[in-house]
Amino acid sequence: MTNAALTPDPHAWLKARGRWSPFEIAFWAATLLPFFFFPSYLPLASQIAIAALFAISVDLVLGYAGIVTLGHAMFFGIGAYAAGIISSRYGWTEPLTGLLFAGLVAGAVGFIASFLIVRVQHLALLMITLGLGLLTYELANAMSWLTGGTDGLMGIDIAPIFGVFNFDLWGRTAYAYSLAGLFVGFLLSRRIVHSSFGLALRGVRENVRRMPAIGSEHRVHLQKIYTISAALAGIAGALLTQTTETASLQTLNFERSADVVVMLILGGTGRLYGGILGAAIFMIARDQLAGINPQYWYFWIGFLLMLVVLTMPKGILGGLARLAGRRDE
Amino acid sequence: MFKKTALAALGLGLALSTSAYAQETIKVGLILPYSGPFADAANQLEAGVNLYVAKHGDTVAGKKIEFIRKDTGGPNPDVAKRLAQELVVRDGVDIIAGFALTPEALGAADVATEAKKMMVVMNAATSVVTEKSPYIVRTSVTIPQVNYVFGKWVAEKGGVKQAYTLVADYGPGLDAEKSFAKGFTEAGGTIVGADKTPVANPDFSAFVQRVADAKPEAVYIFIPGGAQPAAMGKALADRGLTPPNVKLFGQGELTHPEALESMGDTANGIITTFHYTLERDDPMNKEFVDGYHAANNGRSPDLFSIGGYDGMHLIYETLKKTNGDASGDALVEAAKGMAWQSPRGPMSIDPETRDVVQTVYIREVQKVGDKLQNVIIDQIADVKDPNHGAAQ
Amino acid sequence: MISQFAIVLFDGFAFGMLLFVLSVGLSVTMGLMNFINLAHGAFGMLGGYVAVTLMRQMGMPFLAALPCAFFAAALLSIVLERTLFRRLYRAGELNQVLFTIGSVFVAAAVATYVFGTVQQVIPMPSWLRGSVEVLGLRLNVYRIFIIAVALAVTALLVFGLERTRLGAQVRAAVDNQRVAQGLGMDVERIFAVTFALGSGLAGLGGALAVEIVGLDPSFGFHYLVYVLIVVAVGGLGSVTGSFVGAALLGIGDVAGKYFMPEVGSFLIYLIMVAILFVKPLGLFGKR
Amino acid sequence: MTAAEPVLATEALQKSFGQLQVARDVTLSLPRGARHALIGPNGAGKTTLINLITGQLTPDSGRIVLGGEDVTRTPVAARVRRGLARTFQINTLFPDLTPLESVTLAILEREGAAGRFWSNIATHSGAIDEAFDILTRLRLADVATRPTRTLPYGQQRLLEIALALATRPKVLLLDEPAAGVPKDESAVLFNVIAQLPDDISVLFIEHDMDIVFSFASRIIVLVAGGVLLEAEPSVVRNDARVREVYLGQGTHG
Repeated sequence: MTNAALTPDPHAWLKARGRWSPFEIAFWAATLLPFFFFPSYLPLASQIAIAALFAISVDLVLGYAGIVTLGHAMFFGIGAYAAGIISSRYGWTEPLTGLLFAGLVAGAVGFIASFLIVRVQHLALLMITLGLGLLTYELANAMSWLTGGTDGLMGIDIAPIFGVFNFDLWGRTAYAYSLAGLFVGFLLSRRIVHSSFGLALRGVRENVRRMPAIGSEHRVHLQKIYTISAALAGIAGALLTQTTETASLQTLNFERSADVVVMLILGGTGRLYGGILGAAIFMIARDQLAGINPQYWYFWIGFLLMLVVLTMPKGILGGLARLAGRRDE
Repeated sequence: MFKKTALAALGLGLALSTSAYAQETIKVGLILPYSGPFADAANQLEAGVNLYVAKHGDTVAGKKIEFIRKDTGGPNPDVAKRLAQELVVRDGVDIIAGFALTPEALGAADVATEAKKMMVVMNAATSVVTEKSPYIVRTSVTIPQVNYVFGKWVAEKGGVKQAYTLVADYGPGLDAEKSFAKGFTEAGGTIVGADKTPVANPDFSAFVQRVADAKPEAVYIFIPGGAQPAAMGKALADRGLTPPNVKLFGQGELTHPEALESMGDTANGIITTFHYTLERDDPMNKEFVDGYHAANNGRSPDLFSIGGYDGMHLIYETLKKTNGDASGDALVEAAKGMAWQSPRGPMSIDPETRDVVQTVYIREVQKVGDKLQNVIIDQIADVKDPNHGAAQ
Repeated sequence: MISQFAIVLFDGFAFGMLLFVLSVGLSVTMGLMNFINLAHGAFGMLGGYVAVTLMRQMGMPFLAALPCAFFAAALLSIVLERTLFRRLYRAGELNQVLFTIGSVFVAAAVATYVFGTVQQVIPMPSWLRGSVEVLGLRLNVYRIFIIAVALAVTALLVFGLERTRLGAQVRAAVDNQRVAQGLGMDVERIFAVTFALGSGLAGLGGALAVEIVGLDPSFGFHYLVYVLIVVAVGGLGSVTGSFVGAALLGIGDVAGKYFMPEVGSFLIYLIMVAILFVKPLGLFGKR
Repeated sequence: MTAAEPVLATEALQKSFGQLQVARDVTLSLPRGARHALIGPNGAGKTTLINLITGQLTPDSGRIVLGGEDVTRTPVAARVRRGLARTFQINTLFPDLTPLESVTLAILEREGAAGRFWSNIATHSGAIDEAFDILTRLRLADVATRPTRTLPYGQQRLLEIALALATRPKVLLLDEPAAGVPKDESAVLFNVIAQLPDDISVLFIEHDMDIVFSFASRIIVLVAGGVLLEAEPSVVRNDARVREVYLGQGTHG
């Protein structure tokens, strides 16, 4: 009955799914283009890379594990402040260790929050993530002795990377640093997505009721990915603090949480590249539209979002995949 | 013939080598929160800028002034920094200006220093702003500037012994509370209670009730402009906390025209401190206000408008003084000590701190005709920010 | 002390009732169609601008402007529901979030273009200004008015849901859409009507809110969070839930700030997280 | 545990939803290698009983003993890891995963390797081989790499069983494995079930009496939440009460 020609080789098939495609290699090569062709856009490119890393962190929980969150700026901001505070209050200016520290702090808070998060679903989940985000914002505002309150944290000073590369006016170092951060974060996420743990997460997303019936402690999975995601978001926040030498309450606010979800859905969830593409499109569109008309640009952003939903319900990457006739994965 | 060509060539070479001198336009980058919750501040500030340009032409010292506008979306220092970088490296601006909010100014300060560009702060009112870069000049106001002397005035001339303070819980509010309390207590007054309201506060009734419970002789209030003053005024009126039952003091935002209209007669008698008074009787101010009304559908100028207007004045006058040299060092040098008559009254730039020095007006809400307005009852000339001196 | 406490309760309750009128429509429509409409607050903004414009430009009295705000929001919502929103009922919650956030952006830009960024002032009639003395308490007349309107809205909604044919259909559809469809009900039509009613109420709430919280183009975003809290804490599809949720939020907010001003601003979020953790469906949610 | 000891036993299980009693005093035991059928009219509480045994529902009173250990309060997933697997009457699969991925996932969960995020899925070659082996046995090898939602319904029912088998169960509870499958296809499905290893104990719910009588070694008749009769097929076939229940209810098949 089994036809050898039709029967797939399971090992080869699974291996192929984790293999780097030429598109991916071309994509990452293309991220170097701004250095040569758009040198005056490097500060923007740097902030796009940071937003993209943040979007990837949200994709891990939202796209791969099905946890819808409206409060992820909480971890972005905690990372931003952690990196800022060790520099401005404790004089620790070395950037790489600062990044790690911020990731650890955000991850620790994420781990604690995960006990709440994995026990609720749907609207309650949305509102609890939103509530925790707002709570953190108010807390940071109240703790102005530590955070600087609404004026923002002052006196952040970041040493040159490896003691050599100073953050310059053109944003060359900032972009190289943010891009490296994004790439490492992406590699880690890609590894997770193509691991057995990534498969388990997709299982949770696809059918949370079935998971216990195959013997899975799915809440442990969810806590683990939530913690990892929080740490990544924290590192994204720390990158923003270090590349701009600023940290403000705006890193924690609801708008940032909403924006990142918007970027992710815009690009397409559950694809890693969706977050990167969404962040790039959203921020470039905003920059260009705001350049044309600083007062009404958000009309066109709103228009774009509505248009994408009506024409490409699976996000831009989903739409592209469909156009290319590829199997929708 | 030959001589002429050589001269021309020489001139060209000179022009190329010092393009900053010879270029035909001067680019000014405006960094403001054009969108988001502070969009109104950006609009009013820009209207002030536009009015100045409309009145004085877009050419100064033989150079055409060109604006490039950038939106921060709110108090985002990271965005403000990026926009300042882009303005410098991509758009090649000569001057960066705007900055309605302190975090915006703090974010961009490093860029001004590194790029050696003059940075004109047209609003952001925290003392520390001008200390963040030697290229920053401020044309607006600082919160301690108007509130420290006001605290003294309330105790000395207002005859108040005890006051309760109620301020918005953010940088400017805390600054105001601190400087008012300092002036007030130094002049012999006592602060009997202090509360802070959340910045995004839809309902003041709980805080006002706390104030009412304390039955203070006087209340000092600082809240951001916009919707809050009217809401605060009404909450106070509900508790009977209106003059003459209790003396009400505050910074000028509390009694802006829209707020007065919404509060109605209960606002009568509120005393505020400010650097700009819409109704101040002065021909220059009248011309400014009339021009503003005409250009903005009858909307009145406010503190943002005057900050933008005087900011442009500073830019124009310094350019005249440097003969069109837009390098940051030259402009800042020219700005130091510059003094002029503004619609707000006499003002100058402190050569030491590059911060604004001006007259502080004490105003009382009174009924003039059938309209409530702020009437100047006292004024204190040449007030500097008290914090800069203290730091030295 | 007792009287001060009573005043705090009164003020909080009045604020809560304002939130109730703003949010009850969203609760019912979300319960009915699982449609996450983040643009709900934008209908409130529309109502506010309609009321302000009618009163200031055309001198219409406040009491006449309120129903106009209701109908304007209801009318626009019918148009949008028929042309746009209905395409999204089966689109998944993420797309609903994206689309409705997009429409709030558009609404805010249009409002900025038409009305500018300035804070709008509503000229209150003199009989709604000031305060009256009731049982030894000085109560703000306008807040009494808001409570009265909210109670009237509640009474109408409860009566409508319990006693009318449409109400019975709505309740059946909230409980179980599939069964309702099986019984031959036109769920889409029921939803369109409910959606219009809910948006109209938001418009009414927006008009009522101007005097208390002001009105500018960011209204749609600003009150979204409060509206969502009321809906989630109260429970989807429950009028009673929204009423209790809104009252709790209003009173909790004001009382928290009165007794513990240092933590007042995040007390409500803490309470919300706690309630939803214990009761994920909200206080009165059924599913 | 001796051979005679049951692999799975329930003792006086009780469960009510408000006034409605859905399990009354259910005492059962399943010896090693059992092929028991659970029958009863609609609403008799068959699926509820399975939910109680697997832990989706918690009994009001009574005990559940699995392999000699009390698991009455043990969470679902932990019971699965102790060898108690089930299938669902309504497909409860992973629509966007392929059968290969689904079954591999179940195996990795069993091995405790599903939490490893640092190595590629392809490195778990033992699990992949085992998954493919299970799929081959259930005649799903050809479609192993197609998304589950694109499979024909009958193959999805087979995947339900494959997922349960991947947990290496000692006890397998099949909730109407052939529900909705045309009669000729359901025979294929039950042939697969018949070929299950002897050491697995099977309890299945089925409406088709022909299938029940040809596959079950023992039949449990459940009526209104209580056990009416537990006996050999021949006894059940001739029991007057059973006939009455079925004919009286007008239930066919």
